[in-house]
Amino acid sequence: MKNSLTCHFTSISENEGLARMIAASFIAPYDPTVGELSDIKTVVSEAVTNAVIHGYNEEDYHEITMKLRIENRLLTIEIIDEGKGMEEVEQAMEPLYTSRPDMERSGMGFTIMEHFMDQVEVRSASNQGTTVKMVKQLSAVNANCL
Amino acid sequence: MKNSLTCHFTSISENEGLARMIAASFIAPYDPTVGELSDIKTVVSEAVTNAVIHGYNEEDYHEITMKLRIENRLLTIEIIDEGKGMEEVEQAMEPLYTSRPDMERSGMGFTIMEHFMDQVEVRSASNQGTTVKMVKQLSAVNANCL
Amino acid sequence: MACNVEAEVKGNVLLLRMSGELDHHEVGPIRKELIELMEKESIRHMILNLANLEFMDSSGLGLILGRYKHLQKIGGNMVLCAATPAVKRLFEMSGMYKILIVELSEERAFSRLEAVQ
Amino acid sequence: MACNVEAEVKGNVLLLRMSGELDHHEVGPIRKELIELMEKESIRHMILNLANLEFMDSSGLGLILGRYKHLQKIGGNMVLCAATPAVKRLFEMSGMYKILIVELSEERAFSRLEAVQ
Ligand SMILES: Nc1ncnc2c1ncn2[C@@H]1O[C@H](COP(=O)(O)OP(=O)(O)O)[C@@H](O)[C@H]1O
Ligand SMILES: Nc1ncnc2c1ncn2[C@@H]1O[C@H](COP(=O)(O)OP(=O)(O)O)[C@@H](O)[C@H]1O
Repeated sequence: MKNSLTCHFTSISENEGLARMIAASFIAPYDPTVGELSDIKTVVSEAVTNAVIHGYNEEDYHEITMKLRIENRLLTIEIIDEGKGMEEVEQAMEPLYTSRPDMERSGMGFTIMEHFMDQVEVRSASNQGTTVKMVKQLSAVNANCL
Repeated sequence: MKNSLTCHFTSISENEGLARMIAASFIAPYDPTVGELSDIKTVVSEAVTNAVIHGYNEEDYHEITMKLRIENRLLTIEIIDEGKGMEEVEQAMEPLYTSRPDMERSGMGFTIMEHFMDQVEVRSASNQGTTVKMVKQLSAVNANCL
Repeated sequence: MACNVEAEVKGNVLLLRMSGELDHHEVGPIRKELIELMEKESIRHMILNLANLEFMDSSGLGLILGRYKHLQKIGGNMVLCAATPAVKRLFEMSGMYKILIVELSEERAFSRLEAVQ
Repeated sequence: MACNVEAEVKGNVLLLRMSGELDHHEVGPIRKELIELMEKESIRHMILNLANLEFMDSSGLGLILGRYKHLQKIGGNMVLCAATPAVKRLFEMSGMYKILIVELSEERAFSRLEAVQ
């Protein structure tokens, strides 16, 4: 079974939890492990939070897009904003780097995404928005044939 | 607080449950009653199932769109398919009418939507797809100020 | 969430305990198994315990109505012995609540069927 | 899901029991209340019981790291006394697990703080 879901939602912080729930519901039929479910919720939360805080400077009512795709238990997640983007993606992805220490950001968002997913790809440019694409192969299950 | 969410997903029957979960998660922050939550899940299930069965003849991998909007606790749900549509919307909405008695359909889908929602509007034409728009005012809560 | 069906055959009576969510996606395979089982076991009556059914929509109604019509044709009965308020409301809306026999427990449902036989 | 914080003040020690989901949306108001409470009660040490925290991401880490840095500046300590494996993993990944004091129960956390004072 393959499936895909694309969501567009407003950039309010309430939707960080909504995006987590949607991603969790999307993979639920594939019988993920508790750890996989928790990893997916965490990385979605990180990327959507970044869109809200960094992409859109916590301004409400911009649009965030989440694309979910699964085929042969290979899960692809894209979180897309059309916000202010980044000039130095490599620097941004370093552990503990944050441009907002004033907000007590931990600078661990990208590090967590890279730890929890098999692959993380960031496309971004100043004022061109940001796309974070993440891929993870869910572990095999024998109980069913999804 | 107002919010909006638009989802596009494939027309597989697995997504009937996914659409219900998404709608439930979308309204959860507004502290709906148990009855309201159950009503919303039911009408989403009815309309998405109709898109899968009637709109797309149970063919996989067409696209269904669900739009959710809430403002001042007024919830608007639109379920949209680009499938085969209906010629006689009025007849289709009659209790117990079904074009698929061979599938043991109960013909109660639209009746349930009209019972559970304040307003149901169907736009459809042969081979032009179908849009079901439903509106419901959620009951007031005093506990918070969403 | 999937729908779970527990089936128990006692003579020509089939007791079904359903839990989880009964929608169009679930109805397909359940219908097929039910029809097979009812034929194989020469079922004439059915008792539905829907106490743990968390969700049902009109696709579930269709499944139950379909079995009801079959039982009626062969002179059997259907007894509903437990349902949540939401599920009960759907039965009422469709007019089925009036035509089903309703009992408060599985035991009473069995006795009722013995009485009407 | 919201995040629930239960705060208990014992002398200059603040015990926090967090449950639910701690994300960026929840962190804002919690940070504000915490800073106020810690100032008002002249808090020097903190005990975190995260046994019932079902979800946390790096925004939660930031909140805790922020309080940790404050306590360190005034010569206080932070003790973590319970966390789910997922939450523990985030602490480890950020290097915080090594710098926090870790104890198995609230009681032991309190005794430990008495010992280090
Ligand atoms: N969607 C985005 N738009 C613009 N900048 C971003 C975005 N996501 C991340 N960044 C930049 O990358 C930095 C590091 O991100 P991250 O590792 O998640 O840490 P944190 O969110 O704690 O700052 C951010 O501080 C920000 O400068
Ligand atoms: N999305 C749709 N596309 C095409 N036809 C539809 C759609 N939704 C409903 N219909 C038509 O309306 C009829 C009544 O729908 P409904 O009341 O939900 O009952 P049921 O699904 O049990 O047939 C259907 O049998 C079908 O002919």
